[in-house]
Order: sequence, then structure tokens, then C-alpha cells
Amino acid sequence: GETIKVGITAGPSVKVLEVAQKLAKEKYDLTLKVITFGDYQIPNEALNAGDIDANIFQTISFLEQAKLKKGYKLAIVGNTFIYPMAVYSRKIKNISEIGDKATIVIPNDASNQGRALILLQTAGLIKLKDGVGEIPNPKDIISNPKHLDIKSVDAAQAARSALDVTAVVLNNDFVTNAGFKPSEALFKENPKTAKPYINVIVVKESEKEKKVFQNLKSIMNSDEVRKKTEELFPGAVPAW
Amino acid sequence: MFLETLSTLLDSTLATIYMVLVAGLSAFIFGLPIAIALTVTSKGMFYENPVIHKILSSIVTIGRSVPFVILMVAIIPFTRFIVGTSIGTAAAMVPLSVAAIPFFARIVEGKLATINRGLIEAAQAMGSSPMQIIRKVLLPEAIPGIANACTILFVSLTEYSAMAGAVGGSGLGNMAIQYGYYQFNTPVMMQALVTLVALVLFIQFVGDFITRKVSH
Amino acid sequence: MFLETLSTLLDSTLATIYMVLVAGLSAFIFGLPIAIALTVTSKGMFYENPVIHKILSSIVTIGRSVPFVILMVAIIPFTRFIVGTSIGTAAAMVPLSVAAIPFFARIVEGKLATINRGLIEAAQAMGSSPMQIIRKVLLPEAIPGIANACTILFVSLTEYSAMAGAVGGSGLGNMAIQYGYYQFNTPVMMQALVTLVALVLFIQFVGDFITRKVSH
Amino acid sequence: MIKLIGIKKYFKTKLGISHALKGIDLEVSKGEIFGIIGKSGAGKSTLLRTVNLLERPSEGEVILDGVSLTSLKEVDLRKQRRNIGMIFQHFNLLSSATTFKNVALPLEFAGVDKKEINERVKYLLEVTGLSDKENHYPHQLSGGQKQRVAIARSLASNPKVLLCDEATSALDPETTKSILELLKEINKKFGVTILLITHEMEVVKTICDRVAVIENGQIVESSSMVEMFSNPKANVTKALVRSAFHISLPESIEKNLIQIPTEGLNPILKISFVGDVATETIISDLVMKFGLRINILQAHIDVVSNSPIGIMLCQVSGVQEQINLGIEFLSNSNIKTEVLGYVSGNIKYTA
Amino acid sequence: MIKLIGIKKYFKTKLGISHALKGIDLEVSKGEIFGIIGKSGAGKSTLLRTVNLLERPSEGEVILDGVSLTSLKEVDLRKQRRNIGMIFQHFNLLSSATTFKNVALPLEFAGVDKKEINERVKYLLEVTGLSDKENHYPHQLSGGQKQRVAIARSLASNPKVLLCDEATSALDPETTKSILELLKEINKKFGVTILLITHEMEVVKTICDRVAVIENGQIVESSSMVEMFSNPKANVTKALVRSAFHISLPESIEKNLIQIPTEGLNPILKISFVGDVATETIISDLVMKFGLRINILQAHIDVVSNSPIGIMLCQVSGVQEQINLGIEFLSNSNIKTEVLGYVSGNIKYTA
Ligand SMILES: Nc1ncnc2c1ncn2[C@@H]1O[C@H](COP(=O)(O)OP(=O)(O)OP(=O)(O)O)[C@@H](O)[C@H]1O
Ligand SMILES: Nc1ncnc2c1ncn2[C@@H]1O[C@H](COP(=O)(O)OP(=O)(O)OP(=O)(O)O)[C@@H](O)[C@H]1O
Ligand SMILES: [Mg+2]
Ligand SMILES: [Mg+2]
Repeated sequence: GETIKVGITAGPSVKVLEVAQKLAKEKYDLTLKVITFGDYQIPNEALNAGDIDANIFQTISFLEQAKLKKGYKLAIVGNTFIYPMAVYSRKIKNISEIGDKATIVIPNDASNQGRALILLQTAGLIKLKDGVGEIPNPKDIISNPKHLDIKSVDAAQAARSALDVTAVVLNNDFVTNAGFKPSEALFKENPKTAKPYINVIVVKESEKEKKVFQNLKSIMNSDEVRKKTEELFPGAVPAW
Repeated sequence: MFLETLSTLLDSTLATIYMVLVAGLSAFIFGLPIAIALTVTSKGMFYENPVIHKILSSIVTIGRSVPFVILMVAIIPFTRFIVGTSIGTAAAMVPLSVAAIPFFARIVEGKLATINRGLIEAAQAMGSSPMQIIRKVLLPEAIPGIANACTILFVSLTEYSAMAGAVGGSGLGNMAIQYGYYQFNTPVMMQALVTLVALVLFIQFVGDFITRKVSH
Repeated sequence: MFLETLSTLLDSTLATIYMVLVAGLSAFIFGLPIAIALTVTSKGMFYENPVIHKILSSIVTIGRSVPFVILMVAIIPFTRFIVGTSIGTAAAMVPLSVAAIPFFARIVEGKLATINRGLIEAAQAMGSSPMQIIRKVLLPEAIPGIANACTILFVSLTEYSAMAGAVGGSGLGNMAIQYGYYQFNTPVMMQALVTLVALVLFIQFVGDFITRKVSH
Repeated sequence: MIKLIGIKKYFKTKLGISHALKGIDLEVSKGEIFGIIGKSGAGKSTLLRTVNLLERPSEGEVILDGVSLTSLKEVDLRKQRRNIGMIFQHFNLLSSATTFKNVALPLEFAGVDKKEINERVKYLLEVTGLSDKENHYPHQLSGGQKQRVAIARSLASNPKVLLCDEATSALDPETTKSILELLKEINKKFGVTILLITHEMEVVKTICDRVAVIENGQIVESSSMVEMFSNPKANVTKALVRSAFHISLPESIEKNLIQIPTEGLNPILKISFVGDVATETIISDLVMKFGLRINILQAHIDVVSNSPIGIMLCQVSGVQEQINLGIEFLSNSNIKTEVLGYVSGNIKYTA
Repeated sequence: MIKLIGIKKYFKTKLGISHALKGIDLEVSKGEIFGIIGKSGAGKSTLLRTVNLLERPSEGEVILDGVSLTSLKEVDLRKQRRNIGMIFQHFNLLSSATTFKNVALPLEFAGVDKKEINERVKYLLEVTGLSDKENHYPHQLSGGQKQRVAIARSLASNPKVLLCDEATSALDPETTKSILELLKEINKKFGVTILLITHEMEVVKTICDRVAVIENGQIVESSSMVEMFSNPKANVTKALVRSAFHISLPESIEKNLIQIPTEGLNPILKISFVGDVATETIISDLVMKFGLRINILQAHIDVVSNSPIGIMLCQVSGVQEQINLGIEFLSNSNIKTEVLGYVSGNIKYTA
């Protein structure tokens, strides 16, 4: 049968893709070759250059940025999940307890960093510059009444640093690993307004009509994949 | 554009210098004795001891083989103990130092190995103690080599300090990656890179200058 | 558990060895001439040339200062030209080599600097050409130093090969990071780490052995 | 003072085991200047290095001033070594230290205070003629200057025993003389025992009390200076003495030598002797008693340990009968006389 | 063959400029063995090193076989250097190469084929007595063995000019002799011009045709061997010659010397001479014509460049008047005679 290379980023989603691989083989005699990247830029770069056939790791907003800045000819063939982001803490029980000069850790990859900042703004902790779009960075904070020390760290590191800081903003990739339950979140993203953060299956613009990607989409949107995802990422919301 | 990021650039530069200095200093303070221990326990030297040498050598090698992120995670409790937190520039310095120690030790060991054994013999013939040989013969003779090793160390650390970003530290490398590379912001990236390169060239220049000065 | 990951472990080990060998070899092939060029253009040597020396030295230093991920991205077109793809283990080898070249050059330069100038004079007195001095004096005399530099290079590369993960390559370091750092899977991480450490100790052991053998 | 008992030393090389010392027994008394001579590669340096255990002997014992060094612990050995100065064949100067610093090194090791170090070093540099090179680094010094730094360093800590490996090999005769005088002086003044290796027979003659000849890792002869020069036993010793007195007929004469005594030919005699009255007897008596004319071609008459020692090559002319009587007379006077051959007429070099 | 014109060399150090050579003019003819002597630090090594431009002179010109080396391009200089063998004071052997490899090096540089290299190296090792050390590395060799490797190496490529810096300083007299014979042989056979530095006057006497004395960076004397030994002009030269002939009264006699001639005291004479008939005159005539008895205390009579040269210290006894006549007679015979002093009775060393 056919073989396609699918790029993802390192993390628990590797497990999800294992389920997808099995499914693809069974249903479509399609071989999914999973390439795991330890970086957020290269999967797009590689896809654009044709080194891979599809990638499943980014949100809509991140893709838009990448296309805009790099001129990639990429297109979305389907959605996967929204992995809601939330604020967790080992030190406090309520978001209002965040005190003056408290340290808050957020992920440092561009997409999640911006999303976390927007989440903190929604929680009323900071204010961002108007019109910064969907992936702002800490430089865009214009008001920080509590003098919060917002530190961007590697997503996997954020999960590990909960002990050292007042609060952490976690993607639900790492919630379980950090020893939290989604129910313990102090403040959650509203999945309804989190449209830009829907994770998507991306392929080359020129290939988006190909049958095989429709198949990929239906695999990623299958029950099996959903089950596995929900098991690994409690709180993940299907976005198809 | 440029002015906007100027303060970030300044902060990052300072953070880099700070990290490189502190980690470099720790690597020097701990790495040098290890290098000396490796040297004096090696074959034909006054504290010849194959067992201790092998063990020490293996520890150094292992220290150099563990990927940095893993090392960083593995020593989080230690980092927390030393600097009170596991994130930020200060926290980055701890794994950076820990990684630099065996690296520096290995390079200095190589330098010490080239010292003429006749000099050590001469010192022994004078009835010097091992400590005296180390202080009055090994180290003075190796000074140009050690200066060169320090240059290599500092340049390597400058590059390595980019890793600080993983734990929320700042620095030029991290600035180039976070604000430039990940945010598709080429000008910022170039700013950071140019500064980084300038810094590294400066380190190399000063290091070479010192090495020349201390060579006879 | 163990058996499940055994094939991954095997793949990763092979990938690591593959990368380290190829990158090490390129670093050797390109780094050695650079080290020699740095040496022979330095002060007091037969091709003394401060301008070329400074320029070369700066290039080497800059090469060592650019953070790896940035380097990796910057040279993607080159990588694609060399290996035909920008992803995977093969693609990782290119930036790995590029990063290793200046590193190796710098270390070997340090080794070459310790060679007794009297030997070069002796060769010059015999009417040897610069090439002959390099081939018959500089290199043979530096062999133990170069062997030691190779050990340092290979050990460093083994650690560095963990970076291959960024471009979707595999390897032991990447395996440890994937499973350990990102997936919090300690047993698999330990498997990878232990293998990595064993590999590195083996490299160090062989390297030390060879260094001893070629020393007189 | 120094006693070596059954010292053996093997070196393991890829080409097999090389026996550098094959069982050396040696005793050097307190206050003695003892020379070790021998051909290149005989094992001299190796032997000297076993005395302070820089080279641990494979077998045998080293006793210094009644203390068995070979059975001492490291710490105690170190203390003993403070009393032993050593001059290395290859100098072994710290390249990173100035002349001053190099000489000061043993004093620093011994913990001597700054002021004293300064005085002592200045004095030693003065004595070795290096005062103007105080702040030079070894690579800025000439070969002989380096050697003098090594000598000054070895004397810095007032050692009781001094081991010298070719200590004057790089020095011109004048400097050598002044260094030898210095060694003699410290030997006399402070009773320093000196064990020295040299290939310069001049040095041996000038300062040694006793001498041992080493060949192929073994001591083949050990005797007083006079004995060695007057009556060398081993072949090596003979060769060394001969070369020290470098007596040999010029080629131009040698090739004209006739071995059979013939009328009209004058014999060439080689006359060797030790002890007093010798020269007077030879010259005056031969001339006066036998009416011979003596043309000295080459002569080396020297005073070794207060005893004259000499070799002469001379052409004797006169009545054949008287010549024979003269030779007989010399032999009876305990003067070794050898007829090397005969030549016609008077020898003129420039002929 | 070698012509140095106004060679100056300065070294810049942190302590200021040091003038190692202060304007040297020197000419060495083809096929000559030319010696350079001088005290330690005089500038000998530096001078030698300017000949093949290892040390580029700060000023001056070096002409070799009609070619001005100082104005040659690197490539051409290299070609010229192939014809110049050099033995370094510190040997400069490759530590990574065996004895064989070290000696083979200049041949490899010259692109000689393997078989020929093998033959030539084997021959040279044979000649220098190193055949059994063929596969040893320098650190496994004794000092003298290293020096011999350096000598063999310098001869490997059949140089037209040989520069030797203390080429026998680490060798015992016998080995020295054989090396000097080797040098003399290649000088004779192949007309190799040899410029050699040495502090061993013995070496100078044995092989040099001419000699230059360098002091403090300047040539203070340059003459034939006989001239230098018989009539040294500069003070350094005098001192060197004196030390070469190491003639000095034993202390025990010196301190009993009385300077005023007195009845019953016998004078001690220092007699120096050059050229033929000398010794016959001194001895036979003094004894026969003046009825004196002569007791030679020390003597060195040598043949330098085919000319006898000598110094004798002797005690003369006899009738005072005759003694005076004798001294006068000697002086008239162009023999330098000096009365050092007077002692009573016959000298006995062992008294
Ligand atoms: N690189 C240098 N820097 C400074 N001074 C130097 C340097 N090389 C030599 N000299 C000085 O130049 C002078 C002459 O040195 P040179 O080596 O020519 O002496 P030499 O006559 O060969 O003495 P020796 O017989 O002791 O070998 C010495 O006083 C020495 O200190
Ligand atoms: N480390 C070593 N390995 C192998 N052989 C060695 C070693 N050191 C010395 N030898 C050999 O031992 C012998 C004695 O060496 P040693 O240095 O004692 O000679 P030496 O009498 O001092 O000669 P020289 O007068 O030439 O300095 C030599 O033949 C030498 O080759
Ligand atoms: Mg020796
Ligand atoms: Mg010299």
C-alpha cells in the first residue's frame, strides 16, 4: 500500500499516533511513518520542502503565523483536538490568591506561550498590547499590576517546575505527568473561544485534495484515536 | 525595531555573561582539581593508581555523555538546593556548571599530559611533596595550556548557555531562539546572533591574548 | 517493557554510532586541515600570516558560537544539498558535522601548539617544504594529542547527537529525551541512558587505549 | 655515605627487556668526590638516577648515610631527597620560570623564607656567572647558561650529597674550571659528597678522588685516580685513559715506521710512568749517562691526585748500543718503555 | 664556501633588546674544517644558526657557495638548505620516530627511494655505533646515543656543508674520537666544509684547520690552529689555550714558590714553543751544554696541524750560573721561557 510520512512533535502524542498507525494499516493499508521532531519550526519547514507529507502538531494560529512569515504553501486538511490550557498550582487553591510578585511559569514554544499569555489576560492578571494577534510574547504585556514574574520555559520543564513557583500554565499534554488532574485547574481556557488553538492536520497546499489525506483525517478523527487521546490528555476536546 | 529590543538585548547579554562567568568559574574550580587528580593518578605519576584513575575517568566521561536536558532534569533537586529554584537564569547555571566541569577537566587533563616528565622528576629529586609538585611545577608549566582550555571552555559555555531557555533563563542564545527563531522574527534573531558572535569573538580574543602573555 | 523497547534501543544505538562516526569523520577530515592552517599561520611559524590567522580563527570561533538549533535551520539548504533531505538522522549529521569541525579544529590546534619548535627548525634546516614539515613532523609528533582530541570529539558528538531529535532523527540521546524528558517514562529513559553511557565509556576506553599505544 | 648493593635495572620495551644495570655494588665515602666514567650508553645516568630512587632499581638496595632509601616510605624518602642535590643531563628547567625562580625552587620546596631565598639565589647566580640573566626564561638562554642554572639550582639547598650528570658538558673550559673549583670548594668547606658522571677525563683528573668505570651495566673497575691512570686494568679503562692522554703518532710518522731495528734508524719510544723522580731520571739520565739526544714528539705529564703521571712519545738518537742500554735502564727504573718502531733521521713535521 | 658579512642579531625580550651578535664577518673556505670557540653565551649557537638562516640576521648577509642566502626566496632557500647538514645543541629528535626514522628523515624530505634510504641509514647507524638501537625511540636512548642519532641524521643527505653545534658534547672520549674521525673522513673524501662549535679544545686541536674566537657577539680572533695555540692574542683566546693545555703548578708547590733567586734554590721554568727541533734543543742541549738536570713537572706537547706545540713546567737544577746561561740560550733559540719562581731542593709531590 501507500506510505506517508507524518511529522509530530515529541511528547505523549507519539502514543496516539501509534494507534493511528495501526488503524491506517488495517483500514486503508496505509503505512504511516511517524517522524518525531524535537522542535516546532522544522516540521513545517520539512513539510513545505516535501521531506514529509503531513504534520500534526500545531494550532491554527501557529500555522497562520508560519505561513505569513515564511511564506509556506501549506493547508489544513482537518482538525484534531483542542487541548485546553489551564492554570495549575501546588501553592494556592484559587486564582485570586496569586499575590504580588508571584512567579508564573508558561510554556516557551511560540504558540503555547502566546496562548498562555492570553489565558492570563482572560484571568485578569495581565493586559496585553492591543492587536498583538494570537501568539503574543511576554514583551507584549503592557500592564502587570501584580508585578508577576512570568517565565517561559520548555513545556516539559513547566510540568517539572510546579514546586518552585506560584502557578504554572500547562497544556494538557503534561497535566498528568506533572501530577495534576484537569479538575484541579485554577483557571481554564474556554474551549468555545479557543478556536485558534484547534490542532490541525497540515499538508502541502498542492496536495490537500489527495485522497490519502482524507483517509488520514478520518483516522485521526476515529473513535480509537479519540479514546486514546482522552486517556492521555484528560480534557482534550475533539474539534471535528 | 532595534531600539525596542535593545533592552532585551542588553538583558540577554548580561545574562549570558553572568551565566558564562559563573558556570565557567565553577567549571574551573571543580574541573581543575579533577584534571589534576586524573593526571597524578595516571601511569608513571607519583600517585599512580589505576583504580582511582579509571573510576574518576569514567565519572568524567559519563558526566560528559548525558544529554544536557536530561542532566538538567536529573539534577533538579540539586539545583533547587543550590539556588532555591529550578527555573530561571540562576537555575540554568547549575546544570551548565555541572556539564562544564567534566568537559573542562578533560581538556585540562590533556594539557597536563604534555608537561615534560623530566620536570616532575627534577622536583621529586628536590624532595618536594606531591602538593608542591602540583603547585610549583604542574600548574605553572601548564598555565598557557590552561589559559587555552579556559578559552575553549568559555566559548563552549557561551554556545551552551542557549540551553538556559529551557528552564526559563535568558541569554543571547535563548533570545535568538525564543524571540527570533520561534517567533519568526529574523531581525531580532540576527541582533542576538551578532551580539553573541561579538561576545564570543571577544572571549576568544582575550583568551588568545592571555594565552600569549603567559607563554614563555 | 524491556523487550518492547529493545528494537527502539537497537535502532537508536545504531543511529547514534552512525551519526557519531560520520560526523566525527567529517570533523576530522575538515577540522584537521583547519587546525594545521591555524597553526602554521600563527606567530613564528613558517606561514606566519596574522591576517589569515585572525580570519580563520574568527570563522572557527563563530562556528562554535552559533546555537545548534539555529545552525541547524540556517544550513537546511546545505543539508538538503548534501543528503537530499532536511529530516531524519542523515540530516542531523550535517549540522552535527558542521558544528564539530570548528570544535575539533580548536582542540587539535591546542595540541599542535605544544610541539617543540626545535623539531620544526630541524626540519627546516633539512630543507623540507612546509607540506613535508606538516606531514613528517607536525602530524607524527601530534599523534597522541590528536588521538586524545578524537576521543574528546567522539564523546562530545555522542552527547551532541541527542540534538538529532530536533530534525526527527533518532539516537540514544534523543530516545532518552523523548521518553524521559517529554514522556516521563523513566525506565525507557534509563535504558537509553545506560546504553549511551556504556557507548561513551567504550569510546573513551578505546580512545585512551589508542592514545597510550601511539605515545612514545 | 652512598652505598649501592646489587643494583639491577631492567627496562621493558616493545623490543624486549633491556638490562641497563646488571648488578652494581658501589660505596662512596663521606666527603669524597667520586667519578663515574664509561662509554655512551653504559648505564651511567641510570645508575645515578637510582641513587635518589628517581629510577627505582628492579633489584638491590640503596643506602644513604646509613638509611636504606629503598625501604623508606614516600614521606621519609622525600626528606632524604632534600639532602641530595641533582644536576640532570638534560637540565630539566621549568620553562615557565625565570632563572631566579628556577634556582629558588628547591628553597621554596623546603619552605625557606623569602629574604633568605633572595640572598641565596643571588649568591648562586653570582657564583655561576648568571647575575645578568636573572630574569631570563630558559628559552632565552644559551646551552651553557641553562646548564649553569641547573648547577646553581642543585646547590641551592645546601645538599649533603650532590649527584651530577655531565654537569659541565655544555661549558667552555674556563667556565668548566670555575664550576669545578666551585664544586671542590663546597666539597671541602661543607664536606659535600659528590657523585659525578662525566665523559671529560679532564674533569675526572681535576676533581675526583676515586673513580669507577662502568661498561655495559657493570662496574668493571673502581680505583683511586692514580691507580686508574697509571695502571688501568679493564680494556675500557685503558681506552679511556689513552684518550685522556690522546697520545698518538701523527699519521705522517706512523706510515714511515719501520718495525725492524736497522743501522741508521732511530727508535721511537713510548714511555709511561707514575710517581716522583720519574721525569728527571728519564731525561737527564738518558742524556747524561748514555749520551743520547731526545726529541719529544708528544708528551702529557700531569699531576693527578698529587702524583705526576705521564706518557711521552720521543725519538731517541745516538749510538745504537747506547740506545739499547738506555731502554734497558728505563725498564729497570720501573718506567714502562715500548719501542713503537724506527724512523730514519730526525723527525720534522713540516718536512 | 661560507661568507658572513656584517651579521648582527638582536633579540627583543621584555627586559630590553639583547645583542647576541654585533657585526660578524667570517669566511670559511671550501673543504675547510672551521672551528668556533668562545665562552658560554658568547653567541656561538646564534651565529651558527644564522648560516642556514634558522635565525634570520637582523642585519648582514649570508653567502653560501656564491649564493646570497639572505636574498633568496623561500623555495630556493629550501633547496640550498638540502646541502647543509646541521647538528643541534639540543639534538631536536622527533620523539615519535625511532632512531631509524629520525636518521631517514632528511632523505625522505629529499625524496630518496626506500631501498636507498634503508641502505644509507643502516650504514650511518653502523658508523655511529647505533645499529642495536635502530628501533628505539629517543626517550629510550642515553644522552650520548641521542647525540649520535643527531650526528647520523645530519650526515644522511650527504651535505656539502655541515654545521655542528657541540656535536660531541655528550660523548665519551672514545666515541668522540670515532665521531671526529668520521667527520674528518667525510671532510677529506667528499670535501665537505665543516663549521663547528665546540668548547672542547681537544676537538679543535684534533680536526680544525682554522678557528675563530667569539666573545660577546664579536669575533675577537680568527687564525690558523698553530697560530692560535702558539700566539694567542685576545685575552679570551689566551684563557682558552691555557685551559686547553691546563698547565698550572700544583697548589702545594705554588705556595712554596719564592720569587727572588737565592743560592741553593732551583728555578721553575715555564717553557713554551712551537715548531720543530724545539724539544730536542731544550732537553738535550740544556743537559749536555749546561750540565743541568731537568725535572719536568707538567708537560703538554702536542701536534696541532702537523706542528708540534708545547708547554712545559720544569724544575732545573745545577750550577746557578749555568742555569742563567741555559735560560738565555733558550730565549735566544726563540723559545719562550719564563721563571715562575724558585723552590728549594727537588720537588716531590708525595712529600
Ligand atoms: N631567544 C632569545 N632571547 C633572548 N636572548 C637570547 C635568545 N637566544 C639567545 N639569547 C642570548 O644570546 C646570547 C648568545 O646565545 P648563544 O646561544 O648563541 O650562546 P652560545 O655561545 O651558543 O653559548 P653556549 O656555549 O652556552 O651554548 C646569550 O647571552 C643568550 O642569553
Ligand atoms: N626508558 C628506557 N627504555 C629502554 N632503554 C633505556 C631506557 N633508558 C635507558 N635505556 C638504555 O639503557 C642504557 C643505559 O642508558 P644510560 O642513560 O644510563 O646511559 P649513559 O651511560 O648515561 O650514556 P650517555 O653517556 O650517553 O648519557 C642505554 O643503552 C639506553 O638505551
Ligand atoms: Mg647519560
Ligand atoms: Mg650554544
